[in-house]
Amino acid sequence: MKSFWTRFSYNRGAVIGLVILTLVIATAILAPFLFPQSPWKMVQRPFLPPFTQDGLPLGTDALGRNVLSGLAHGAYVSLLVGLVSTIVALAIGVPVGAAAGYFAGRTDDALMRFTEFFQTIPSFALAIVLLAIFQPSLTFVIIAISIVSWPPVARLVRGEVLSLRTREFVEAASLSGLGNLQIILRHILPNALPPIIVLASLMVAQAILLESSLSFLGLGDPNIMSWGYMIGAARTVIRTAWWLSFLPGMAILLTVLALNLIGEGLNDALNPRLTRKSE
Amino acid sequence: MTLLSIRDLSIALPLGADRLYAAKNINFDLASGEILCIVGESGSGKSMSANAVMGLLPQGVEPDSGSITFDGQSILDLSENELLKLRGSRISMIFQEPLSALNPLMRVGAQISEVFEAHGALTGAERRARALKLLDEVGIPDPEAAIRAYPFQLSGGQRQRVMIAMALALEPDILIADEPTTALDVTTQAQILALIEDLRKKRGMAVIFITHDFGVVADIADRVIVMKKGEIVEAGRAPDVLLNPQHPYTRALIDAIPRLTKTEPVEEVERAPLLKVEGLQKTFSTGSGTLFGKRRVVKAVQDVSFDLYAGETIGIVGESGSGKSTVGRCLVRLLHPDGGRVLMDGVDIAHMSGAELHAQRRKLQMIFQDPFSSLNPRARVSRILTEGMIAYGMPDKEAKAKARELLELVGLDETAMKRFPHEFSGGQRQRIGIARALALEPAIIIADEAVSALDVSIQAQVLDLLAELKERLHLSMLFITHDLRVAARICDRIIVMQKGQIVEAGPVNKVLHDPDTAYTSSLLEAIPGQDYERSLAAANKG
Amino acid sequence: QDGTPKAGGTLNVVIQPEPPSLMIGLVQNGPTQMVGGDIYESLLRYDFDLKPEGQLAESWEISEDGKTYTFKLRKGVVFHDGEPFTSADVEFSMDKFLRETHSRMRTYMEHVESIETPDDYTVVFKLKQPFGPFIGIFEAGTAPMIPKHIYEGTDFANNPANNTPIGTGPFKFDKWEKGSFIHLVKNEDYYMEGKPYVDEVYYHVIPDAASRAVAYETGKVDVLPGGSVENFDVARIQAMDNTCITDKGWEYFGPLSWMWVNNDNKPLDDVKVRKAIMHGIDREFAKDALWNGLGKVATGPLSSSTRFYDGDTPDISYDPDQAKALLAESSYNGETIRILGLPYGETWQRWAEAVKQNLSEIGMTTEIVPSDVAGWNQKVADRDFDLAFTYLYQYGDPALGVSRTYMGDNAAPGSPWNNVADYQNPETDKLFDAAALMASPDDRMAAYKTIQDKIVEDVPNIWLLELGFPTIYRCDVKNPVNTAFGVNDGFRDVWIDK
Amino acid sequence: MIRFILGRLIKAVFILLAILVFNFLLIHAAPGDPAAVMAGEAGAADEKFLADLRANFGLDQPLYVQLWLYIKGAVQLDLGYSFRQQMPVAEMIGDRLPATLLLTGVAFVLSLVLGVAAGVAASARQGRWGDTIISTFALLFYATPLFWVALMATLVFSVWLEWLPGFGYSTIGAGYTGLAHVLDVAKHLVLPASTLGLFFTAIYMRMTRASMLEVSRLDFVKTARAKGLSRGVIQRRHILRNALLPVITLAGLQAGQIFGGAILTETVFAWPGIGRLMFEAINQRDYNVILGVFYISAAMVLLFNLITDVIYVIVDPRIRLTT
Ligand SMILES: Nc1ncnc2c1ncn2[C@@H]1O[C@H](COP(=O)(O)OP(=O)(O)OP(=O)(O)O)[C@@H](O)[C@H]1O
Ligand SMILES: Nc1ncnc2c1ncn2[C@@H]1O[C@H](COP(=O)(O)OP(=O)(O)OP(=O)(O)O)[C@@H](O)[C@H]1O
Ligand SMILES: [Mg+2]
Ligand SMILES: [Mg+2]
Ligand code: NI
Repeated sequence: MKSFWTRFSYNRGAVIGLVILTLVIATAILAPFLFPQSPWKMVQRPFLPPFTQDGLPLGTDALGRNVLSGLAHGAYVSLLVGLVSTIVALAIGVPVGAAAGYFAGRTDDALMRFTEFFQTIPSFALAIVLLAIFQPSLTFVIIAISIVSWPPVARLVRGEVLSLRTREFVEAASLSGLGNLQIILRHILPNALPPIIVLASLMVAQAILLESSLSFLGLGDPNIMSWGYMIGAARTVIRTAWWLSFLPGMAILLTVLALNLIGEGLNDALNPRLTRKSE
Repeated sequence: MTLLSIRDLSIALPLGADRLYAAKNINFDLASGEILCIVGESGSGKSMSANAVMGLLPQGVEPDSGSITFDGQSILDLSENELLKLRGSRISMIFQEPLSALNPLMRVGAQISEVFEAHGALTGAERRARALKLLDEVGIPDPEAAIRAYPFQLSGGQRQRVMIAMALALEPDILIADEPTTALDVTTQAQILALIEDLRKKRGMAVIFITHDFGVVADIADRVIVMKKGEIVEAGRAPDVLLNPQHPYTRALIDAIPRLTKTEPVEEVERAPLLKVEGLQKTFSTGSGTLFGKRRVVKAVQDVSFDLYAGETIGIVGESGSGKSTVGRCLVRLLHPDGGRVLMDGVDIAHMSGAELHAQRRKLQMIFQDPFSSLNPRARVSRILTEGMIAYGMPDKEAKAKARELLELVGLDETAMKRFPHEFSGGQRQRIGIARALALEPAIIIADEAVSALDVSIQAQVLDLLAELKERLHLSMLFITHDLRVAARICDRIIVMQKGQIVEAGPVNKVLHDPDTAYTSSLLEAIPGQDYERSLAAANKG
Repeated sequence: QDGTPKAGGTLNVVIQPEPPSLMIGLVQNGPTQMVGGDIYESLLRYDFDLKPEGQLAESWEISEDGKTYTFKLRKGVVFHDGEPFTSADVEFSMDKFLRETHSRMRTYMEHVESIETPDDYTVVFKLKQPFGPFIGIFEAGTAPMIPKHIYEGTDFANNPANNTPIGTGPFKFDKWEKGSFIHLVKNEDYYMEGKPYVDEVYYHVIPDAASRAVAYETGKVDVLPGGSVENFDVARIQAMDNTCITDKGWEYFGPLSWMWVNNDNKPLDDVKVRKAIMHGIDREFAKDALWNGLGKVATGPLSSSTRFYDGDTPDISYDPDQAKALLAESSYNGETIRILGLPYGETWQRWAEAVKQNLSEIGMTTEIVPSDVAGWNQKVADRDFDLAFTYLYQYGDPALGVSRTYMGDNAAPGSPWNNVADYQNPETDKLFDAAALMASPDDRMAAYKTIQDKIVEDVPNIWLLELGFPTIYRCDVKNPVNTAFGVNDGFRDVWIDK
Repeated sequence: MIRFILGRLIKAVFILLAILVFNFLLIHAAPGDPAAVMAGEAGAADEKFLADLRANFGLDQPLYVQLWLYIKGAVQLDLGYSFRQQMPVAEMIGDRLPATLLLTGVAFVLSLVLGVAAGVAASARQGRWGDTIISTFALLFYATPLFWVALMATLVFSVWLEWLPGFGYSTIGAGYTGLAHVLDVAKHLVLPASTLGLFFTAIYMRMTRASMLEVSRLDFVKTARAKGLSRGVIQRRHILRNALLPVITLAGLQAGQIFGGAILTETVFAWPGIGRLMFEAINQRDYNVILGVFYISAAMVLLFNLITDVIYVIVDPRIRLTT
């Protein structure tokens, strides 16, 4: 474990990313304490620009709500949406892709056609339809995003596994008497990890953005403050109060940036070949 | 006339490498028409020195001091563009990794023509004709087909010959060949060596030849350099170095060379066979590789039968592509044989599956040809060794203790447990592979070219180890190799394969000294360095 | 009227959303009426005070007993295909076509006993009993004149001619590039001398509100009908050069917004809870922050532009303290109240949020239930809500557009347009029935006054705002709005001062 | 090869049918129906109005009958009729398809070319400032919400600079023909296509860069250098081609998503394409139109997956086709 951190911290970008993400997570957790008032509370006159009034450093939105408080409370939902839907998408996509790639042949064919099945409906449209069927509560937003984002994972994992399964070390493992599951878990997936990590860090970003696009179309959960909601709500006033969409946009950007940096750092840290460099 | 002159060359390695310099204070000259052989232990800086001459050191590895002068130009001071003009036309190189050195997505013909294109030589049609001729010269059967093939459609030996053809295309002044014949069987090897010899005679081409095969050195070298840990420990005219080595390391190397002549006769004991192979068949149908391509059928193994007795080692030799590996892989059931039976303790394992196979499998283990790719780069040695035992029900702790024992057995200390495969040298990795095969206490081990990538001293260590283990654990072994000297050293009986069939089988002394078939004779004749071996033997006696 | 009208030019108008069809007799949604209003006409039109003016009728007469309506038609009117327009078309439209396809018209026609056409240019409606609002239904959106020669004996809904609408209006249909624009051209044979002035009208389909604003800013369109741009943007655009704005042209519709209250659900069956909500909502704030200060705070079930409006109803203004007090006395026990927002854009979303916040401040727990348009319809029709935003048109007369919302026998589930709140008050029901059939406007006034007082007392719905939908246009476009229907009444009188 | 393609096509038909049924049920699971929506828009409706509409739309029949009728039609390539729009669905899609294909096609090619070029450029400058700049821009484009970019682009290029039209497909009423028309459409295309393309440019760039770096460490690149080939030739002929495979996978995924990807862009830029049609149809529950678009889109995805697989084989002869 120690060497993992040493390796991770060797990548300066990754450390910066981790710091940013930690701040975001801390904000998400501490929001109720930092801003005990509801972020929906209308506290001042609408459209107060940033830095014009004490206590409201980032100004107010179209209804006179505290933007800073919204950002803090929104961090929780945006992170939740991003992380949970990515985890769910990975939980579906990785096994499907791994099974397809490993067993190849008929299994592969069946699983890939199954994946195609989900791929065929334009993902954004599928999300919209799903949200029309089930009310856009946070849970269903997350479910909808997960459902539309697992097929690319499956395809990617399959491709990797397909090429890894013919490697000699996999043959060696099967000679050692390991079962298929063990071979996949211990020998194949760890080696397929780098592209999966990259993809996962991109997916978290995509999920956050998808949530904001859905909010843009009025399909977010209107009871919960999220960055996506803030951007979506602010876009109609972009001409008169640009900062209202700019600020949550920056928050998303920073978080996405942090996640990408961490993803790269993780890759380095998990790559044993880079171990000795730092020591 | 001195063509190339290297003075006090030191090549620095990046921070954190296993040592500071890949090569240190290297000095040598090369005259036109001269063949210089470089030998030495693995990792001693042979390849790096050669790469430096091409100006092709990997990123992070840089020449630190000294000079390389070629034809009056200082190579280290040339710009990339000036270097481009030299590379491929005046100095060319055959790299050590024949299997991955060709662009997998380009047809072989195009890759050869590219050399002409890069230097503006010949026109389109001429380039093709010339490429064809080159392929023919390096002995590729059916060049017309090969020129249109993709690398993956060629056998390892063929690919290596394509590389050689490319390097020779513009008839360079200097050819640098980094272990160019490792993947070739002896007959093809002999053919390539003859070709190089021919070019040297006709064109005055100078050659730097890196190899670990002393037979080859003895056959072709004018001068020899011996390297160890980045330094030249001995240099001189070939006969001097080979027959009268001064440095202890050189002596140790030469002592380690396996001999064709088998000293102790094998005791012939009749026992019940441990493994009985009957009429084994395996056919590959390579599906349509390209658009609308035809289906090609390869009968890799046809009707192969033999018995393996307890405590016995059978060598399988034969030309590249003759089906040796396929036989081995069918036995351990990494491939599913199309026909025939493999009886182990009276049960046929050829068509078993599931739990039954799982139970039988631990008795049959394999050592893989390539120590690099057969170890999971992301698993520590402890896991690689223990997981098999754990899979067969051994408790964690016990498995760990056993793994430590095994490491000791193969000559590694127990700190190895915590390390990743890439932190070991090639020879050490091969030993980890052996330890893994032994972990399950098999009755039979199949070793597929287990030592062909190793330099002679390490090769000798590994062979000794295998011989010792065989004695101690009473193992049977199937030893697949193309190196007849190695076969002679370790095997009790030898099977000679050609085109998927067994052409000859018998006790090692009989097959290697009094073969029945012309094919075996031709293999034996092609073994390089036979004169040298005799001289060595004479010297030893005297 | 400023200056002498000049002929020529192109009028570019925004349309949102894209209409499903231009056949105004079949489809009654806003955009269809807007484009259809240029193509089709009715017998009358109405000024800002809802006083009738002649359109296809030259003159009209109502008998003393209020049961006979006689219309004299204009002569020389032809449809766009050249066929003359006669009383037969009127009879066909009213009696056959619209009775079949137009749900509002169908209820109005129940009051009609017979339609007679003594000659080509006279139409006589005989009513079963006096029906006060009857004179207010002859506008193009409610009673468009449909060419009999095209539709008689066909399947109205699926007649291919629906795609190439033919009316008597000032503009003819030319081309509809779905997703892009609808193009109308001047009707050269129009019966009014010199009209219309402009040569062609383009209706631009631009689905995004911000882009519609850009379209106006960059000069691509000249007229932004009400609701085209977000309210937040109105002030900014209004400030542009050569820009005029009017909130006129909605008098007939009198769009009034409210929240349906599901009177069957606990605790909303308690009038104190409803009153608490009514007093707990800051409508002044909503008007200023969300509606750009346009419109008016509603005082009751009638819009102030609707006939028989009574401004003197019990006070329902914002008073959080009173609201809290009422809530404390009421049967409310902290139940979560579901608010169904109206999926018509940002303003409505924000409004739901503001209401939620208002209510939380008086101590109510609420939850906003989002949905799309179809989901909203379904939920309202199924009565699956506690509070639901909506706004409805009043069609100038309480008997046409208000009574439907409060009549006890009009409360069956299945429609989002009837008495969705399930308000049951036999007293007001009786009064509504009577007032519709009174011939004298004074009698009606008295009846509706009582009704308004009673209903406001019961607070069956939470009235919000009389919506102000400003029409924004370039000042050199003259007369875009000159009737109670605004841009929906066609651009007959529009001219461009260039 | 032919057998492979045929095999996949036959399977595709079955997948399409399954998808059709699934989509049908999915769509009908959403609350509301087209009649209710139309009634809703009218702002008033009675029972008869709704019943008439439903009967006219065929919605009064049991669901399984509707499904059966739809499938029967779809098998004969009849996509049904949009009762709302009074038009055959095939015709509507046919009207809108060219605009979408133009937009997404241009965006696709643009992003692919730009992304790959930027990726190659960045990988060639690995670790230097050129790489940092390109990578940072890619990340910016990636992490910025599409609609924000779209609005900003309109603001800057259309409102402030007045260089480009901010919405629409062509200048309405200008009556351009021939080359003038082409230029006009091209001008309208710039903003939406680049907005849509930016996101994918970023992804392609990252993918290409990573892949190029990976490949450039392989042995055969050293061989190519030893031949005396120039850097450019090596990058192009040897590295790029080997690095292209993951990019192709991704491009195949994008090409298949050609309709769905454009919903937001088409909405913001008033582009009269399929994405908007689909979105509006979903909102209006115009069942046949939704299903029609989904049907075409599904066919498109299957087709592009197949094409991707075939391209794999052309690009990389080592890959073998298995049905
Ligand atoms: N890319 C690299 N980065 C860092 N160190 C390297 C690199 N390549 C080689 N080395 C180190 O340089 C030294 C010399 O390596 P070189 O390849 O020249 O050995 P060699 O004599 O050719 O051995 P072999 O017989 O195994 O091919 C070794 O210690 C090796 O670990
Ligand atoms: N997976 C495969 N698919 C198709 N053909 C194969 C496959 N594996 C081996 N072959 C073919 O089968 C034949 C025998 O191959 P095999 O690997 O057994 O040769 P070998 O004797 O081990 O040669 P070498 O000394 O080069 O390792 C060759 O012609 C080879 O091309
Ligand atoms: Mg080497
Ligand atoms: Mg082999
Ligand atoms: Ni630890």
